[in-house]
Amino acid sequence: MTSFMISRRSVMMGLAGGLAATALIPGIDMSEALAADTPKAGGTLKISHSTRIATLNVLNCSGPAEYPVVDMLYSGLTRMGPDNKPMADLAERWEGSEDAKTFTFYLRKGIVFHDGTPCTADDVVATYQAILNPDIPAAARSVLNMIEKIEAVDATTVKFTLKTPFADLPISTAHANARIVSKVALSGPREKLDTTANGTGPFKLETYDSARMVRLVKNENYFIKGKPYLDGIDMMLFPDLAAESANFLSGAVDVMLVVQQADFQRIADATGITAQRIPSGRFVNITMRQDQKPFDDVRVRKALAMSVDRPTLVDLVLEGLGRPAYDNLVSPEFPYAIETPEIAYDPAGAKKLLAEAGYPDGIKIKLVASNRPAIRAQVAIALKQMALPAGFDIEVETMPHDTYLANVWMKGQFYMGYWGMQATEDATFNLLLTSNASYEDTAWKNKDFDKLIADARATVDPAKRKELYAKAQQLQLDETPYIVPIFEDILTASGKGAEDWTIAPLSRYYYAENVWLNKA
Amino acid sequence: MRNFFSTPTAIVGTVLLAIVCFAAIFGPMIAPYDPQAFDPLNRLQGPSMMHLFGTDQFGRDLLSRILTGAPSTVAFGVGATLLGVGIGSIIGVVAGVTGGWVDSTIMRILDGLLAVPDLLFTLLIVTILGGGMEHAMLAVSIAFAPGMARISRSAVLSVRTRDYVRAAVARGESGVYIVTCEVLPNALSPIVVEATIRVSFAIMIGATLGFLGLGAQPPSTEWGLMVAEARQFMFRNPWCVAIPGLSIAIAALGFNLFGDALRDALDPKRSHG
Amino acid sequence: MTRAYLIRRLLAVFLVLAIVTFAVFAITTMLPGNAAIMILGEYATPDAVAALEKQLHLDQPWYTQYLTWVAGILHGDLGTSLRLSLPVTQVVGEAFANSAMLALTALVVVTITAIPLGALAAIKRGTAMDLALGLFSYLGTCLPEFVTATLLLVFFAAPNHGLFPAGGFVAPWENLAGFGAHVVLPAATLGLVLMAHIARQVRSEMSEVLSSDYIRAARLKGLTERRVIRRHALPNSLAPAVAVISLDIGYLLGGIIVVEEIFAWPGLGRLLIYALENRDLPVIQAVTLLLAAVYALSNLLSDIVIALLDPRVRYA
Amino acid sequence: MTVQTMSQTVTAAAEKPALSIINYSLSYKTANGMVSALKNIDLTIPKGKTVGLVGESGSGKSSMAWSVMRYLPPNAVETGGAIRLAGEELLDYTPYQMLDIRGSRMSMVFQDPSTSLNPTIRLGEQIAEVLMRHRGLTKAQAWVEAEAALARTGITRPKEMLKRFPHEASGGEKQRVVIATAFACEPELIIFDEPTTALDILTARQILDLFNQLRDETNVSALYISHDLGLVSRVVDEVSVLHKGVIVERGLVGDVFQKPSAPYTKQLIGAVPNPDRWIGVDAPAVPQTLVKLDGIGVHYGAPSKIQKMFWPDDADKIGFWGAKDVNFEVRKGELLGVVGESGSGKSTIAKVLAGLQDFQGKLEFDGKTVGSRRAIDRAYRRRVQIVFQHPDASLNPRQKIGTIIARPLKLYGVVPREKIKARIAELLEMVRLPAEYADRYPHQLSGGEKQRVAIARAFAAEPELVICDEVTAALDVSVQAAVAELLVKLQKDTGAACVFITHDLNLIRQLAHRIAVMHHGKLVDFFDRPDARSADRDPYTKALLDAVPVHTPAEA
Repeated sequence: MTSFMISRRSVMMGLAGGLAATALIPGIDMSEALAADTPKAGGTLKISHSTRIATLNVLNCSGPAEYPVVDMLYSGLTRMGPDNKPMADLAERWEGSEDAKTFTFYLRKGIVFHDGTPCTADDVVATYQAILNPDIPAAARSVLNMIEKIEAVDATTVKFTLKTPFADLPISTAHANARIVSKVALSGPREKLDTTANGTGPFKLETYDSARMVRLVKNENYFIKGKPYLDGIDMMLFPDLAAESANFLSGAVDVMLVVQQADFQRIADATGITAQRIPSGRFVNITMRQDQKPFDDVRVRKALAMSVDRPTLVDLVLEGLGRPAYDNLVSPEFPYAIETPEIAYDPAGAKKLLAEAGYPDGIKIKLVASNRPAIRAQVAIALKQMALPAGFDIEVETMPHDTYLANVWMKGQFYMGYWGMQATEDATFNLLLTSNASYEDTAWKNKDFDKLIADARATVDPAKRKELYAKAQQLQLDETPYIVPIFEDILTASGKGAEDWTIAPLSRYYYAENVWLNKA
Repeated sequence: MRNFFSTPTAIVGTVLLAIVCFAAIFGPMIAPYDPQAFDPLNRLQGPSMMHLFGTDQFGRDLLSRILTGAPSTVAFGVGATLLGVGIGSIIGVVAGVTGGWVDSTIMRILDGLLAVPDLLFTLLIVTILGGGMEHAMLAVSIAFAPGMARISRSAVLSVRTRDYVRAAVARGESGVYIVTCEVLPNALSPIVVEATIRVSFAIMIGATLGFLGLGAQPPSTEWGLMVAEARQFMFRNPWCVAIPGLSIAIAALGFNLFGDALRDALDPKRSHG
Repeated sequence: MTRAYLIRRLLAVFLVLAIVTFAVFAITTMLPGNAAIMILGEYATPDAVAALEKQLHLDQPWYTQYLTWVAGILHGDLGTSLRLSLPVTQVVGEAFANSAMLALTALVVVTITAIPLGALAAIKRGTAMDLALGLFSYLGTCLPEFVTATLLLVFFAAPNHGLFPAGGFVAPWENLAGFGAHVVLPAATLGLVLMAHIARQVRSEMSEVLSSDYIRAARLKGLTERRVIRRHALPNSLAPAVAVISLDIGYLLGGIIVVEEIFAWPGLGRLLIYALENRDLPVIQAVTLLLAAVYALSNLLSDIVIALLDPRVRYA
Repeated sequence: MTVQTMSQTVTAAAEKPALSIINYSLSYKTANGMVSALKNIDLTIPKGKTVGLVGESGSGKSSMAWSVMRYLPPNAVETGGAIRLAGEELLDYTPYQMLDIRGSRMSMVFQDPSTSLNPTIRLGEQIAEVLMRHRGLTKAQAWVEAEAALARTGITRPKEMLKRFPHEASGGEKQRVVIATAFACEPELIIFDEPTTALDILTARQILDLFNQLRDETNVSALYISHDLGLVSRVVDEVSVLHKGVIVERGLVGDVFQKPSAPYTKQLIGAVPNPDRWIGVDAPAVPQTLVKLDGIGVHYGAPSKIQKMFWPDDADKIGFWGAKDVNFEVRKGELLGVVGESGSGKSTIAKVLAGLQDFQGKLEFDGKTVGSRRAIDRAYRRRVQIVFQHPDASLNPRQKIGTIIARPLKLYGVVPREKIKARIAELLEMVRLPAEYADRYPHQLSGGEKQRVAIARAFAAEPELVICDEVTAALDVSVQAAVAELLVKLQKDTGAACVFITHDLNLIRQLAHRIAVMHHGKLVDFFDRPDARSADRDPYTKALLDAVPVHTPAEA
């Protein structure tokens, strides 16, 4: 194991001090930590990414490389900051009622879309109505479906009325797919949203070539004066990871949007490169269907939980670039996260537990993993090895992603899940664990848990919510509906002269307006 | 099939083939380590006394993985080819023997299928079937069938006009006898030769599918997959891509050389080296 | 080589393509999963998927889809990419142009090197150089592209001290030097296999010609070796070489799939893989059809060239 | 002139002979050691004379040609002797020097003009290049010269011919081009390597005449290599007989023919078919018709239904007639000869009779009428058997001789199963092959032996009609005779009728009772053997008869 301690330490040393800080105290704006001197304007930033930008449709885009682009092109009412708190975006301020059932957002004055037409409350209303319209594919609907009605009080004031109390609305409005589209665009043929963009973001669309490059140029009328610093951004596609890293290291590219764990060390050590680990709540989870044997028995789930050597897993599959998780979907970044007790790797204990559960000679079972991203299969394979002494005879079946989606996902008994960090505890639990969660795939269905989440949702007082969420998390830890072995850091890197580049722990927010090129 | 071992082609081919087959049969037994066992302390090592071929990203012993991967790789190549040859030559022989509109229809359709590049064809089918080793094998064999049909057909046709077949016809032999006793035995050798050479292609296509994530899947030790998995570590330890890559080449080379030697031995007129 | 012959051949090509269209369509409609799920991914909400399916007309029966598709082709309209929501003609068109640049570069380089090499090997039969070529050609034919490509990357595109970019594409009209730098490795990968194969074929053809009666006759006329080779032997071994090359184009079209994927070359091959992963049926169909068409036509072309090279065929 | 006097001319060396080979020996390195090809050859060609070199395949006559041309394969080893061209020792010349001698001072005419001309180069250039190479002419001059050279070979429109490609010229024309090329630089010596073997009878005759004519015009010295003593006798002054690499006899043609001294020569001459020496069976006393061909026609590449449908008028233009209304009958027990040049349709008739070819018209066999190929039943097929030209192609290489011969026995149930083995032995014995051959594979047998097996297979069915399609064409002279005699013997024993198809008029006149002559798919003549020379023969028949050399050696 030692070799990993070393490698990990050297990573720390290899990085700017500020980064080490972020690794410990989350929530500090990277730009301050890393700023070398006062920003210069001008220059074009080249960003490499390995997945296609297949669509620019802000309402339902989902690609890892599509999020940064829509973040640059569009603005929402609110936006999540590096500290995981909602910050002002189009709305300079907002206020919610005591019962958390009505919210009012006040837009900045004189915002204009890229085509120069003003962006008013009507556009906001139109956008939210589109999101809520079941005939329109919209990814943000699940976090906004509590909205009952939305109206434009005046040109710059929007009022939301909710069916149920929901204190986190300003966070939901920051959802990456809830950014404001012009009323005109929405009334027109919606396909146009896929290939064109008329937003209010810091950058305008110049060319869209999904096969090679998406070129953005500075939005002179951006509502924050003096920003963005850059004249333009080129999003360059490198489907082959080796090719991407090689081009980045050669300096042909300024920013490598996503760095693979395998490459991180090498890239971090390269001169002039700033490699960043941003601790995040992104996690791998092992789905165990609980309406059938063997996982209907909590002891079996706990036994499996005890058969995972989490720190080693972090070293093996994340090259140490992550943190062991202990089956709590809520990572330490969340405001209401509880102190999660560690679960020691204890095959012997697990074996005993299995025996108690009525499996004295172990369990033979098939674990399915999609081949995308590779981490799913890697964790599965590692798990197979680690759980062997505990009496779990796991056969790993990796399958192409499409086959997985068609045949296993949401249906299978035992498979690998992989989720990005959600904006709130509420979003996280409503994504997976509550009985009516969007991707309820364990059949855990715990009424008490549902109630706790519902109550927390309606509660405004932070203290009360903290308590409720603590209970919910504890309940989750007792029951182990999922095994969550690791949290994966977000890894990105910027080359010489590319300053203030960072990504929010939530990902999906990139603050490209702050980035500047420090080139002579 | 006189003095088969006269050419270097034959000797080298046979030797390589012997090595590959040996690995395919005894590989798993003689593998020094469990091919799946992790060794977190020795990841991405170069060759050493402890790990002759070095280790991969999980510290798994490459030699052991290559050896345990051999059976599936060879089985894939041979299996896919046999299946393809089977399907293909049946179609081809039927077409060649019956002739007439049956023949021309079959040939038209084959032309159509042959116009689609092998790999592309295989990709399509394997995506339909949904990845995995068995499906990949089936896909390859289907992709092979048209080509084999062509070859076996022309083999049959070339034999059909020989005098000894004419003599049989003149004797009033039954069609079955003519096909089974006069035509097939003599049409066989080109088919066999082609099959042997195609095994090497099958192996390569199989590896390619594994590489593209459509063939074998982790934690399988299929060689193409090994290259794919190790690619992102290739700059840290070139061995973990080079070793499986070269293994594929050697296996393919073995069958290819052997096939060519076979052809030369069976058909001395053909002059090439 | 009459006009009638040409027309007959062209008709044959179209027949083939007709068969291909049906086969391709049949195959593609059999593909599991559907574009809607693939587009929205596993993080999409079910109602979003439903909505998208409606928007993409995935709910219609296959024959309606086929007929509309064929009708589209005849009007030169290949539909709209489900995933990229761009006209397929545009997407495929650009990709085709890029692939063509790569494939042609490889093909041209290979042709001008492989033919002389093969001929030389045949003339210097049994010498070390002949042996070397034989070895090389076997190795070339037995290294799958992805292995060759990976090894080339390790050796020539290693970070910091790499000679060539590890991937990507620069349009020649934007920056010719850049294009050159980017095309080297992928073209080399494709070239290695082709060169191996073509050189080998030329060699065997050439040595067959060299052992023919009329070459013997030419020598016994006291002609200089130079003339015997250049005027008598080469032309006769060229026609078969062309045939081989045209057949290898089929291989080449398969090869670009892998090579483009590895070297991030925005061509048909990568487009195809992307389309397959995303169940983008219109694109899959278009690409397959296009590749088949190119193959069929290149064969036709080669037949014509052969006819021009060989009088026996020309007047047949 | 006798052997002694010839050697005197060599020693006298009053004028240097065009070519003198002295005590020359040659062997080849092979997998199983050195194999001697030529042993102590002495051969002299005086200026302006033509010497024939006669031998069967494998006698080493071609090796002789290559030695003289200094064009030997790498595994050839010259073990002493001398080869002198006009006194100059060729063995001393470097390959480079030979380049200037080949084509200019000595040239060669090959057996098969269709393979010895480059298919992709116009005939004109192929002649001209020699002139440009050796006489330093410009392209223009060379082409003019070429035309003249071609004209000398009697080609009617040489200018056109020069512009053609080989495949656009007939065999005879091509051979003329080759000859023109050989004579182009007025060489001192020309080697003719079986120049007529690949040609049709009439064409061969013309080429021979041409050769004689050119020889008289140019007074060139020539070495004429052939397997056909009869043919050689018409062109050469002296002849040497080569057997297993040794010259067994030499002398003036007449002498060698009249009183051959060497036993091999005797045998060779005995084997040469002599039309006047009847060896066939006696004609059946009462002629009974066995088979009757009634308006038999075969239309190759006949138009398909669709073609008939759309272009009915030019349906007849499509394809060509392999045979058109052929009528004749075969009598029981007789031997009917069918003669014709290649493409005359004689083999087509064979295929029709053997039920291998769809035909129009009627076939009457032993009273029963057969309207089409499909109508031919197994009974007919048993009673009519065929033997093909190429023995190595007509035996299935993957079956043992025993199996091959047993097949008809089993198929037709000729003899009860348990007797088959014995019967095979008998049959082999009938064709003068040892019984143990039953366990051998075809490739272990010589050409003649294979043909015997094929014949045994045919007679195993105990047929009433045996069709022999050029059965002797692929065999050496001596073997040829033996096979012919075997056939006759079998006919005697079994009383089967035989349709003997051949291009060799001499041979057929030794065997056949009646002879049918075919030309361009038509039956042009049909006569009893004795009337071969009678005046009312068809002109084509006459031409054929005149074309074949007839020589009357003393009965050896």
